[in-house]
Amino acid sequence: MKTDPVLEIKGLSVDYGLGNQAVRAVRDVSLTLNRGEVLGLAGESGSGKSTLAYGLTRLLPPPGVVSAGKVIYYPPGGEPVDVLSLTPAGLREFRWAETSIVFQGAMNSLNPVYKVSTQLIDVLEAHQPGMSRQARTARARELLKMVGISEDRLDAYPHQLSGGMRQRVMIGMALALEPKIVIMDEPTTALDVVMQRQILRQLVDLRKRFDFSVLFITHDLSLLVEFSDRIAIMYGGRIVEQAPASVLYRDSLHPYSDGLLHSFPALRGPRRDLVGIPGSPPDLRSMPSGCSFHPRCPKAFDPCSVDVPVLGTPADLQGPARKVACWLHPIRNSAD
Amino acid sequence: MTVTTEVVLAAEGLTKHFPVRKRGRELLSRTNHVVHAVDDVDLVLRRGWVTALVGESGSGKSTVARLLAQLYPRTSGDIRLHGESAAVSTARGGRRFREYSRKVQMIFQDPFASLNPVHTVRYHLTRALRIHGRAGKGKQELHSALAELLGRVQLTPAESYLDKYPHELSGGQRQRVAIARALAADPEALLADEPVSMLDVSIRLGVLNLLRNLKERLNLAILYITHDIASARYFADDTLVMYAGRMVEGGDSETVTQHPAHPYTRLLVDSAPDPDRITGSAQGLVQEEGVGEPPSLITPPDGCRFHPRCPFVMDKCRTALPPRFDVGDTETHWAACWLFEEAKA
Amino acid sequence: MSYFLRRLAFYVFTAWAALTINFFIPRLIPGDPVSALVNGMRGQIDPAQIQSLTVLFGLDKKQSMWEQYTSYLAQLARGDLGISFGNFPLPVSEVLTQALPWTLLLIGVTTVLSFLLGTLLGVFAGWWRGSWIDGLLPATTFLSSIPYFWLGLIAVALFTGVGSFLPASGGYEPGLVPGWSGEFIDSALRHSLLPAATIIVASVGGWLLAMRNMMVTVTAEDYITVAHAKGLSERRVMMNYAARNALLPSVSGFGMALGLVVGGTFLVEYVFSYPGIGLQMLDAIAKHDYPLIQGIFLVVTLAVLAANFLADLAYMALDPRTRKEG
Amino acid sequence: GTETPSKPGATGVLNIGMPDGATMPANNNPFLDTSFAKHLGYAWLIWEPLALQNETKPADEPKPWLATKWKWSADYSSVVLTVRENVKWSDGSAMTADDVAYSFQIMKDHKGVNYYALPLKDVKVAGQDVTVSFEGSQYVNRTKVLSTQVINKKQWSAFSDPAKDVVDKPIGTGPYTIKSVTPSTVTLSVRSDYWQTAPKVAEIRCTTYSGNDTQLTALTSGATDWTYAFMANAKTTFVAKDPAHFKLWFPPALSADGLWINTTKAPFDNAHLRRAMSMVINRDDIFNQAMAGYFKPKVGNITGIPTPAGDAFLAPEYKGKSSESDLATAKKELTDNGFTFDGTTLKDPTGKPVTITLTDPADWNDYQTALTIIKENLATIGITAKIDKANQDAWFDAIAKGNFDAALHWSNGGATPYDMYENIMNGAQLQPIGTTANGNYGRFNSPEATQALKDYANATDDTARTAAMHKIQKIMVEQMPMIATSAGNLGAEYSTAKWTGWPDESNPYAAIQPTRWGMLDVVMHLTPAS
Amino acid sequence: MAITGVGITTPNVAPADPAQTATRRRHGLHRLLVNGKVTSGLVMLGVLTLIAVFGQALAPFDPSKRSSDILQSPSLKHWFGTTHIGQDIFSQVLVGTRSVMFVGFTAGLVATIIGVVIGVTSGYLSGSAAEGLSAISNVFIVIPALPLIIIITNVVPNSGDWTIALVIGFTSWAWGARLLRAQTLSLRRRDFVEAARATGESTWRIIGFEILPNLTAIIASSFIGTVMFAVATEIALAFVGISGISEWNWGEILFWAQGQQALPQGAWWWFVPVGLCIALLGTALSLVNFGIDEFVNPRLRASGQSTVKASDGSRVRMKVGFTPVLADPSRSKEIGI
Ligand SMILES: Nc1ncnc2c1ncn2[C@@H]1O[C@H](COP(=O)(O)OP(=O)(O)OP(=O)(O)O)[C@@H](O)[C@H]1O
Ligand SMILES: Nc1ncnc2c1ncn2[C@@H]1O[C@H](COP(=O)(O)OP(=O)(O)OP(=O)(O)O)[C@@H](O)[C@H]1O
Ligand SMILES: [Mg+2]
Ligand SMILES: [Mg+2]
Repeated sequence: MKTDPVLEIKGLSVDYGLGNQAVRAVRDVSLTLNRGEVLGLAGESGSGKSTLAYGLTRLLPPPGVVSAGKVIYYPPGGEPVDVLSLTPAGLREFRWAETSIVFQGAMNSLNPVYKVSTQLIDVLEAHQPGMSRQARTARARELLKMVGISEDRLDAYPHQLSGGMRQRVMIGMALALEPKIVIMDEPTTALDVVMQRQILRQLVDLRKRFDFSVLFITHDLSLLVEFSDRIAIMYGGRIVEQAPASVLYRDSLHPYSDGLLHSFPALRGPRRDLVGIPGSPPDLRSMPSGCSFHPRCPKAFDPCSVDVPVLGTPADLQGPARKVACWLHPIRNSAD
Repeated sequence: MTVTTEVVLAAEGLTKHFPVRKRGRELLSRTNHVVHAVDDVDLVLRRGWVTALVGESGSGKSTVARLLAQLYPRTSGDIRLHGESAAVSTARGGRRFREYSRKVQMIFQDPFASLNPVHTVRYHLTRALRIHGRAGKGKQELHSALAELLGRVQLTPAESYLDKYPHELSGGQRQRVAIARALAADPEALLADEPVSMLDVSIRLGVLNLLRNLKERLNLAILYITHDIASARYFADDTLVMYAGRMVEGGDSETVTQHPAHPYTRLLVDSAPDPDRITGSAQGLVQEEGVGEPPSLITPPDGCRFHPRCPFVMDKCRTALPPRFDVGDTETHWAACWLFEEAKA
Repeated sequence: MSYFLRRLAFYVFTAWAALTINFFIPRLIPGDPVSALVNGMRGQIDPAQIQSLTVLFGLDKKQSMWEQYTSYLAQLARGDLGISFGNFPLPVSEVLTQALPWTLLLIGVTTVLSFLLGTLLGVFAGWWRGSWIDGLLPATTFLSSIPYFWLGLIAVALFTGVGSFLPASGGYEPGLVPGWSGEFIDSALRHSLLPAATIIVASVGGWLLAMRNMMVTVTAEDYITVAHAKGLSERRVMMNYAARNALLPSVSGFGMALGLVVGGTFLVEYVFSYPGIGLQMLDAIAKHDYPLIQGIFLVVTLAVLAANFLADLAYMALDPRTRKEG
Repeated sequence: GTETPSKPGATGVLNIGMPDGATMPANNNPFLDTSFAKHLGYAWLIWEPLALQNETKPADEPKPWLATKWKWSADYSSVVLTVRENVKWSDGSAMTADDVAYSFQIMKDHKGVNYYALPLKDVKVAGQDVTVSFEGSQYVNRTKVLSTQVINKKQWSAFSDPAKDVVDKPIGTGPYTIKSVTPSTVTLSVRSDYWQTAPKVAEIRCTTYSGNDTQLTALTSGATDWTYAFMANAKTTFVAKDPAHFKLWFPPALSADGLWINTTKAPFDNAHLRRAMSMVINRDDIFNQAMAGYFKPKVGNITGIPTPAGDAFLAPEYKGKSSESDLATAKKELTDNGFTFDGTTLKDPTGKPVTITLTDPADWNDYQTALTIIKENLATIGITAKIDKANQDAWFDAIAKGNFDAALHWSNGGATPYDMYENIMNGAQLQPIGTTANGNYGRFNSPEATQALKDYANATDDTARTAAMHKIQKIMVEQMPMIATSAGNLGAEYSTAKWTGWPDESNPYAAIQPTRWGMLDVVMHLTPAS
Repeated sequence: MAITGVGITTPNVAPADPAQTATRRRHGLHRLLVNGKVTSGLVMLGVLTLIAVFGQALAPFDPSKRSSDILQSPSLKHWFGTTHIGQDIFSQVLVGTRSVMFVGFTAGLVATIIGVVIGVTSGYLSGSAAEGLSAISNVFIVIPALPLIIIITNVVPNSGDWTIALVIGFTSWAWGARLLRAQTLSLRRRDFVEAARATGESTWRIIGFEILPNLTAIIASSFIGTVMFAVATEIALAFVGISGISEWNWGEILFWAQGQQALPQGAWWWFVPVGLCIALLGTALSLVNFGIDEFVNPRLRASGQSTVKASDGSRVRMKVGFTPVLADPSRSKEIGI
């Protein structure tokens, strides 16, 4: 499935701290986001999902630094842009207009002292200075309606909205400039399932209308399986597996993905055995040698503790767009 | 299926209204606004039995737990411990409250907030043991009591955890310390408020397993509050469903989750993510039922509180509050919905 | 009881309690106004005068403390503050009317200025943490540790003297008639420069520090990162997002500071002999001028309460979250 | 606006300054010490006294002013005043004997304005003569009576309470009227219809300065021509700035500051100890270091009477006799009278070491400096002194109640040394420890002294009076109830840059202090510097 | 109902290395000490404390002793010059340190204790007792403190350092109490407090052991704030000449300097050293305060290096919103898309 990439991450590494205090939270990650798809990013808590998302948009607060890699954005019909080498001014222009991001804690993403409308209009003012006042207000109204919030909440302050509404305001805001990429970091963790479903449904609708790509981050695998086109699994700062959602769910290759899939109880169907993953997540400061999952891996064998497996399409498999980093599935020599 | 085990804790007509402050314009008006957080809730916890409580966010689940732990004064209703009214006059301190707290312990929803950041695990557990007179005499006995406690929640060896501060523990470990603290009182009933909500799947599994073991070994009565209906199915004997401060459905877990009766429960079960549904391209998300916002708890809808969102709404629903009706498929399954008026008859 | 009624009750209670304390404390000082006056003159006044002064001040009528207290409250209720002993026979209210504008203008304005300046610098220091402006911190800390009066004295010594543009003391050129004449205003302004500079230099550091720390804290909030993600201009993020939120805690501090204008900086007035309330107060204390002490305390108390109230209002206006809570 | 004061004489303005506080409420009431008029002294330029006493020469006869002559009865219990004719009030009307009588009557009727608490009995008018009678002899109060300022009966009788009126439009007989008033300055202009030759100063500006520092600045910058203020190191900070013009003159008055000793406390009830203490106290150091070398003149005479003001009253045997003595004499006085030395420690006759606490308010730094000096002086005769920096009110209370060992304190003053001595040793003022006393704080109990004082006040002839005065001095010298160190002063700092004709040592025609009545005479003498 | 169908394997949590935690904790304390600001603050305080204790012994002269060196500027013999009666100002400063430090710290302690008791109690308890306590602290805030102190020191005869310290302490606790009350109000609803209650802790234990430790930073900074206030107040009192506090303290020196018109006379040495000493003490205290803040509040912790070498070779400051991209050889090689 040779597709049309909109964002290409190549060998991205992100550190917290500098020099010998540095903790590498994202290691040499390469990932491609295609036009119009929902790419799910799952993994254990602390595996570096948020770090990756903030790192590629350069929004990581100190002491985070991007230590290696490239992030290339392909505007429709335009020249590719290296996001990591943009000047602050260029970055400001790029942000939100091309890539918007919905943060993990949407509860705290809104400025508590300004009305929702002000914050929506803010974006328009910054990026479309030519727009008239009325047009901006009209657009803000439209955005709220789009995410299913009645127009009369335009003048509400964030604290007057429920968590779900705030989350939706953020989604609406993310779409204000009709960007090509929307990054969503656990946008629904704090919500109950009904609300979660409502929001996702709206997102799906909107994606159809505006044709943007979504990088969707969560640790809730069942949600991802249901909702996304492709899923990437992260462990210890690396992508360990990448596959279309249904394929991954039915037939995961990496033992870690497998463990994840056998850890959640299913609501429907027959009761399954829940196996879980023994052991605890690795310490970023002293990563195990070789494959960082090997101390917990039930299938670990000799090479695992020695060499780091590279992410690639396994030789023993013909499935399209499947990649895994595991010595159980050595990769084809000419990947992609 | 017959329920024979002894009732440890029972709540009757439990009600909690939180006062809200008036806004500027309403200053002169007489009406006093309250949040109807919990209204007229009946509930029993049995020995060696797990009762799950599910419901949407803000429906009053935690409030029920705190009421049962007597951390909040009740607006009305009664709490019975072994059949005796156990209401303490104030929610603050006192000998009777302490006696009660020995028998009924609570695990708080947020493991990050419920441990004091300035104290070590040892302090938290030692205090819990001391208060309930289980610390034994001398250092040696105390230490073995601590080790035993940590062993129960599988934090071994005890030495490597005792002197840690909460921030040095992972979420799952904290959750287990909180559970250990609750167990230090050797309670008869345990109120576990979303003990796994913040954990990712693999850690979540460990905690649930622990609680199940405890229930079996110690014959605890457990109230398990959760958003995750699937885990209720796997873990609880009974499941109760709350909506906007009221109980709307109850029964054994398998039945409630597989054959939900109340329209809200159906919505809940349908909304739960399900990888076995058609995967990819988000097809399953496109459904139309149950839209709308949760109701305001300050001015809750008349009649059935779910009626504004209910796809099966009838005129009656708008005016009359539905009582519990037996659904009829299993003995214990009931729903507070006019749809089952017939079934009862 | 509604929030506003409770607030009101609080203000009334506080005012009453403070006034009562203000009534009793000065009367506990040993000695009396007459001997204080005679004593203060150290032989320059004829001792035979004690009798005439005692009669004059009405101190020959022996009243119990309680009687004095009730008549004081009754007087207050009529809006009468009594007659000042030290400025006999002027009513206290007149002394206050003369002194108050100076204090309000000089110290009020400089307090506001130093708040604004310190806060603005704090915004920059917090925003560009670690930059040169952040490096000012030790210097401002040093300056704010120096007592006002010391700074004032040094300033007088360094910058004033025969022929200097800056006068050493007073509120205006002696001999000028206070009014709206250009000459008077010019003179008043010139006289206020040095004390104003002293107050600002000594107090700007506190505001700077408070604001900087709040900025640093707020900068770590999610909504700031979101604001950056939105591609807003730096100025807008700094001012409208970070500073606007970081300002909130300073507002109540500012309210208190405004209220403490009189109590806190009277030493500046002392050093510069600035004809304000603070100077009057020192004088009144020395002269056992109870009515004036009480009058000044009344003003201070009301000022603090009013400032508090304003800060409450400002806080409500600035922070929409409090509006719900009331 | 203000004229540049650096043009001497050009405008005919005399600037009087006083370091009395930054502003002052407009108040011209001459009876109130709180008033502008009293603080700045211009009350004397508006309301003139009956006669002008030269306070630097208290023994001289006063100069007739609004009274052309006066006659005391033999027992000094009444006086007949002859009122000057042709004196006009500033409103144009003529001053009458009625006005003079009313000036006394008002004191009788209103205790609050009876400044000196004169025991008035009766006031009568007969033509140009006014007879005022008193309870008892007023010999010692002659000057007080004659310094009574004459007020306008018409104006004052209209006031409901003369003590509480600010007299915003004063009517007086004096050479000046008020031109303008601001919170810190009062400007006076000379009258054209003054009853005698009008002074040469066309305008007088009286300004209050916030404190000594600012007064000093005003003085050295020329903004002030005349003031009365304490300046540390006045020689360098003031005089040296323009030695040709900047002058100061601080003649003594008849009152003494000194170390008051509680004579009830052993061993200080022993006169020899007190005398010995007096012998070692270095009054020059006190004058030079504590009094900045000028402010309060040294009292060198053993009687405690300041000289030269009191020269006329000194007993012949004490003329020129210095208080200080050599150490050996002091020690001898002690060892001759039962005291012993244990090394450097002085022990009283009972064998206890002599220690003393010297108390004065903490913020009076001239006294505190003096105490430091005294402390060291006393150490030379083996007395351990401790300085207690008291709170002013507490101190005042302790002094009045006798709860102190020793303290620097002033004495009363007057036209004769009587006021001073009466204050120090009058048995009539004697109060037990713990009871407030209005004088004799040292509780000096000497019936002999009490009698002598009484004799002096009530004597009807000069011989008896002189005898009593000498006797008092003898008691003072032998018993030393209080150790005088400095004199009260009547001085001023002034500049001759614009005005000349000031009194000084060579021509002491009046006390120079701008707040005393003598200032009226000084203003009359001033002429522009050429 | 059976649960047996669900086979759950308990994750086997690897125990963390206890030695490692210990180092981390030591590291925390260490960080407090290596923090440059704190160290310099503590060193300055240490020196002042030593002077306070040994000043009397160190002083080259008796501070009250007159000499013939009248009003001399600083010299080798008199480091800070002399007064109008030849007293050695350096000795006065040394000897005067004790009173200043004593009053400052005693008053700070008193005010902090009262503030903590009243603030925390009124914050934690509810009902009329708490309302009453908070009303009292509000009244104390409204009353003008410094004038009140002036008046009270007037009332108390023979006020020594103790009296001054107590009076300052008793009149200046209200700010701290108010701060603590606000913080306690937010703490008392925290889950860990509720949890302690649910465990069955008694009220006083909750206040003392659950809430108080969480207020350490505020208590510390309010303590330091009060110390500074007390020092300033004592000096101001002495300066205005309100009360004879002790034989010598810094304010006393300034009082004499002012009374003798030192500055008009050009005797700057009489004023300047003391002013610098006060500023030094204040600076030392606020440096320590800084440290406490940064120690307790991780967000204020300086993260070592604040600038990095960016990919384009320039040095950029680390700040929110613009994550720096490190100069990375592998990256620069590939640059150019
Ligand atoms: N400021 C920091 N300094 C050092 N390490 C950090 C810092 N912030 C995050 N980390 C570490 O980086 C790792 C990745 O964190 P990240 O927030 O990206 O995880 P995540 O996958 O988003 O987890 P979650 O699902 O809990 O959100 C974690 O192990 C975390 O401990
Ligand atoms: N102290 C309080 N004062 C006022 N209202 C409260 C208070 N505590 C809870 N509420 C309100 O009561 C309702 C029920 O809250 P509760 O915490 O019990 O919900 P919940 O079911 O536990 O929700 P969640 O799943 O999000 O934990 C909510 O609307 C909440 O806003
Ligand atoms: Mg994350
Ligand atoms: Mg809850």
